[in-house]
Amino acid sequence: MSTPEKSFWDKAQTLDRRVLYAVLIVLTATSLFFKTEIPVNPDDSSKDLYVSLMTIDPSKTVLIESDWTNSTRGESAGHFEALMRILMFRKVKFVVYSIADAQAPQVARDALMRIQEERKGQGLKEYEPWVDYLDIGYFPNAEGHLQAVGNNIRTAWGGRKERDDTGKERGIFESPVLSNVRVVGDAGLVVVVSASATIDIAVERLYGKVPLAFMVTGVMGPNALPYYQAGQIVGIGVGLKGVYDVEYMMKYGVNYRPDGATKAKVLYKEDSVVVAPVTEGTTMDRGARYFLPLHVALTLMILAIIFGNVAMFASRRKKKEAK
Amino acid sequence: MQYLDTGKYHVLFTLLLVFFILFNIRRAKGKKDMFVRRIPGLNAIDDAIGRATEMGRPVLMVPGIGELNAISVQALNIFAQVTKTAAQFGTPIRLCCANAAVFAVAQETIRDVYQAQGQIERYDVDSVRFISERQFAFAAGVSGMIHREQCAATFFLGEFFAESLIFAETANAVGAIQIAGSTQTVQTPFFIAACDYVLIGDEFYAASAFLTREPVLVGSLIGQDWAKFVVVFMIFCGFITNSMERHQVTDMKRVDNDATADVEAFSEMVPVEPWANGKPVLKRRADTWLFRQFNPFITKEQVTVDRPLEPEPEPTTATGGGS
Amino acid sequence: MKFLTQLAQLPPEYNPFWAKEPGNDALLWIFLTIGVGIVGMLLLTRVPTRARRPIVWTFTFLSGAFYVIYYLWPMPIDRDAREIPQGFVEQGGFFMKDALPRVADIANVLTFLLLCLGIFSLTKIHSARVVKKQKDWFFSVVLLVAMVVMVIVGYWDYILKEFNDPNALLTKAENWGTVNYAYDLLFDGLIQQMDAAMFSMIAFFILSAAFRAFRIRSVEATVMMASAILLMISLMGAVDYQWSELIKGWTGDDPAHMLNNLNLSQISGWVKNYLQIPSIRALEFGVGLGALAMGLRIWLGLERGGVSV
Amino acid sequence: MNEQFYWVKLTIGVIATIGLYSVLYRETKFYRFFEHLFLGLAAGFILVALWKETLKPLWWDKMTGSVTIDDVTKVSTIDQPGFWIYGFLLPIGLMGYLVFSKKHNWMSRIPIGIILGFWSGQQVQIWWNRWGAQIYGSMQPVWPTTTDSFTRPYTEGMAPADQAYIAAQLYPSQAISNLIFVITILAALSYFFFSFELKGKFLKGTNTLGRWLLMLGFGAIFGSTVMARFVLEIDRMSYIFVEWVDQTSKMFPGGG
Repeated sequence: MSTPEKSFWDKAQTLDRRVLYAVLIVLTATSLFFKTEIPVNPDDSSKDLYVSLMTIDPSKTVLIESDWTNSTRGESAGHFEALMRILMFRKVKFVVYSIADAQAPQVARDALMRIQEERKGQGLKEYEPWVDYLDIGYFPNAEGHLQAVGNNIRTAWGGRKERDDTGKERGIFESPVLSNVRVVGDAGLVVVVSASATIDIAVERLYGKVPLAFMVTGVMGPNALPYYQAGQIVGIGVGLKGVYDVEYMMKYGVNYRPDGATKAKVLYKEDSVVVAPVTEGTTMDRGARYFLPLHVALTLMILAIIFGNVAMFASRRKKKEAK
Repeated sequence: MQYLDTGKYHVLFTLLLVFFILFNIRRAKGKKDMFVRRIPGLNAIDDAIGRATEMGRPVLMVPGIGELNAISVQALNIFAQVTKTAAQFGTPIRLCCANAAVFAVAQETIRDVYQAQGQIERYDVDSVRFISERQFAFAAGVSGMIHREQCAATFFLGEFFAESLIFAETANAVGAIQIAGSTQTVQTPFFIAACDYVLIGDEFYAASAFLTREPVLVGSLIGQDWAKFVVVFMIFCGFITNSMERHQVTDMKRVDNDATADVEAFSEMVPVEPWANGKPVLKRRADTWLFRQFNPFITKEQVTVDRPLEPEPEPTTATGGGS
Repeated sequence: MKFLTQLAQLPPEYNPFWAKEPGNDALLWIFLTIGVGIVGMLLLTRVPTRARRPIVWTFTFLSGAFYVIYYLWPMPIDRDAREIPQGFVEQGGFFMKDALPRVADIANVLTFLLLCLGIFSLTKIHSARVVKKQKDWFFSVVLLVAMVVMVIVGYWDYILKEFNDPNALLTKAENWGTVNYAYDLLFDGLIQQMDAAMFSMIAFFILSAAFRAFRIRSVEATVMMASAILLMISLMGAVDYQWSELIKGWTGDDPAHMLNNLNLSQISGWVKNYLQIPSIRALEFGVGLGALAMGLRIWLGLERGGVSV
Repeated sequence: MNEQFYWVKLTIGVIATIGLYSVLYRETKFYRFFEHLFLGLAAGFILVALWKETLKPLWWDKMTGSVTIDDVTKVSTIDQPGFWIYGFLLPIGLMGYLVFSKKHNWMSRIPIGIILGFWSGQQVQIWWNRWGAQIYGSMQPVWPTTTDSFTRPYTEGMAPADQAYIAAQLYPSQAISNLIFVITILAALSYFFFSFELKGKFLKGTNTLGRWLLMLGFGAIFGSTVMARFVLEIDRMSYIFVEWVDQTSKMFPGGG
């Protein structure tokens, strides 16, 4: 079999995959350094999430179920950090617990420490353990545990002790964070930051007892959105788009017109609701940093497909001409 | 009661499907040369093994990363056929497992195949391997093996998740012929993009009937087709009756009450309020006859059962443990 | 009969037949059970060859029968733990409902008990390679050493956290000792990162697979490519935004205008709801039926060939 | 967590990531090292998790039960009684290990048969739960109940009674979409008939249409999965080029 000289298009058609890989690495890595603001229309579910976080009664405690680990850091860390920033801005007390994975508390703790340090650098007030928040760790047996929390949070969490601000160990319900929580419904909101099926358990066990909100990975989105559509959860952020949506609203608010502006950047389904932006600390961070690389990667993919097809047709035409 | 509380309909329907399958298995007994539609990927098995033999490279088989269930058993059934051909040609095989129970079954199956072919001296115990129970460690191990052994033909059949594309593209990179199929629908598009032949949906289950033409298997396949006919018929009739019924005027509507602390979920009929614009009230989805068949109407009386109570158990105290 | 009635009377937690007092009482019964089990195992080794198949099948059949009967048997609804069942049918229903979570444990525990089989095979293959100094034996050493180190550090860390730490102080990094750090390094620093690395490699493979496969060769390939590209474009927030601005220009920002249905998120949502869902659902019906048929064949012992039990 | 440790952990993670990524270029000894390290650590971890996360809570704790002893009164209360019957599982599980025995390997099929038996029985139990609602959901109405408007009107700002009226109607555009839904599911189902030959233009045409529609569905799945996968890759890049570089410059100020 004689192989005729390969034309440029022939070669392009069977481009070495490693070239594509190198281009992807270079483009995504460089675009990471440009934190750009890309205008978007936030999803309705993200808007509801943001509005409920920003309108929560600051005297009520928020329970955060942190069920993600480093393997889904790309999406979940962004969610968790945005959540921390909003709650700290609004001075809402919160409790962090995990039921999915024994590693989850440490991962959440690291993320919390990052935000604390960042706030310290910006000259903002840091959140104090025991007084402003509690980090009560991992509870095994997800299903049984949430059922227990739903039935009686005081017995379910009663055994846990933490150091108070003087360094003495005391039961967590003596802390100012939980002292006003007798039943789970006394909490203002339960936010589940999850990369796993614990969202199903949360709806099964806690729905109807306390308002629920989710922040989940893109993969879990299709599982979680039906709960939102059925009105079982107040809001939900899905995947990186969800992170970016929330960060975008943190910057521009919802239905919010700054002085002199005629139109709000983000419109809400109800005209009467006006939610101001987050005015202290960082607003656009991980979501904004990853959003441009994502666009770059998707564009690269679409261009690669187009390029492959053009090459295919061009080489076909060449062969026809040669005949 | 199960067949009272969720309707008799579904038990009857399931039993009908079971009957179809068993009846056809019985009917097929002793018959030969029954028709099974051509399944493209399976005709390629012999070519793939032939090519591996020519090149002197091994054939790789992976039964997915799922647990031991009918899916992995079915994958091993197909692999037994592949191994049969490979044993005749003396082509080396590799079978990588991600689950110890599957590994145990695979070990026996493959040994039996060599024994039945009278080629037991060609059987290498280490050709069936357990790699890792951890998804991505398994992916790393299998990709390494594909590269090192330059497998000429690969079979990925069974339950695959995110790792499907890692295997398929790696095998493509070393120029292997690939035959793949996953019962996880979400992974099928990745196999279609990267592999030469793909078994879509229940072509995977039909494969062993196609390969062996065993009456039991073909009979069961015919039974499955009957069941599919019933589903087609139901959907066909259903969309017609549903369309008609939505035009009927009604003055009562069905309300499904959720379960509360003291009562199970139950349904009731309540009068409907007329529309403000005076147009006739038509039946809604929940009022149609078919909806009622699929979501049985359970009255409050049906779910209220009174049974005598066992006396309160005395607080149990251990006698031995305390001292 | 009286005995059976009693067995069904109460959930196992309250039933003195199933539940024993923790401590010596329970341990005695456990040892007895294991002893009986081992004797049974020894007896099985004496079974004649032709009886083997029926024995294995009996186990399979009985396990499957539990779920099948559970499905067909009338089950109590709205039931309190202390309610007394009325009549045989209810007794059966109560009994099975109580037994379900226990039975569900059995398959799990058995699967995990078999796990060491895999590790055993892995160790065997790699130690043989080291002993025989086969090609790449050095890497087998790496594997074996990594495994042993992980087991030691893992159990040490577990013992420290489980038995020496009543106040759960070790859940916080500031209280850690060397072993806890080592465990964190191996698990969080290596295993988790390598998981993430392999997982993220899919992005590269998606790119190269799409480049190669999405060509306008046949109707099938074109259709697949078109819907994939449409979905990808709709995921790009920036494009979605620009497109909606364009539509706003046409409609004069009127939310009631029909052209609003041409928003990218609307179009991609429509494709998902009215084309993707039904086609995939049809496919899954078939898969479900295949699994049902296969399940029936295994349960009733109709499968032939190497794998059948 | 102290800074040095954090840096060491990051650095090791970065090297391991690069090690595994190197297979994208080609399979080298570098990759082989990390592959085997990964397999070894994973196997070790499974052995730890085997007891810690599965056998102990699922089997041992339930079998032996548990007692809490009050610190003050020294009275012990039974939290959970011991279910002795779980003891049988040990010998049955051990039979699986006879798979390597030449003489008694048949006994390894007993635990396997039990596992498969449970799975098979469940198939009968779950079929309807999984598919029943979906069968009903596919019976979409295709005859519009009103022709006031082609598409569903925009309802924001209307009186609730009018909104409810509009929500209860089936508009022509939805009816057409529903018809497409029904045609799609029927055509796709027709692709999966195996036991008879499709003859005639209509049946063959339906079959081909079914295959095209399936491909369309697959394309949509492909497209929507891409985002999550790319985010993972972007996060890895951020791990190496942002976090590790930041921490390194913190550890070695002035170094670069």
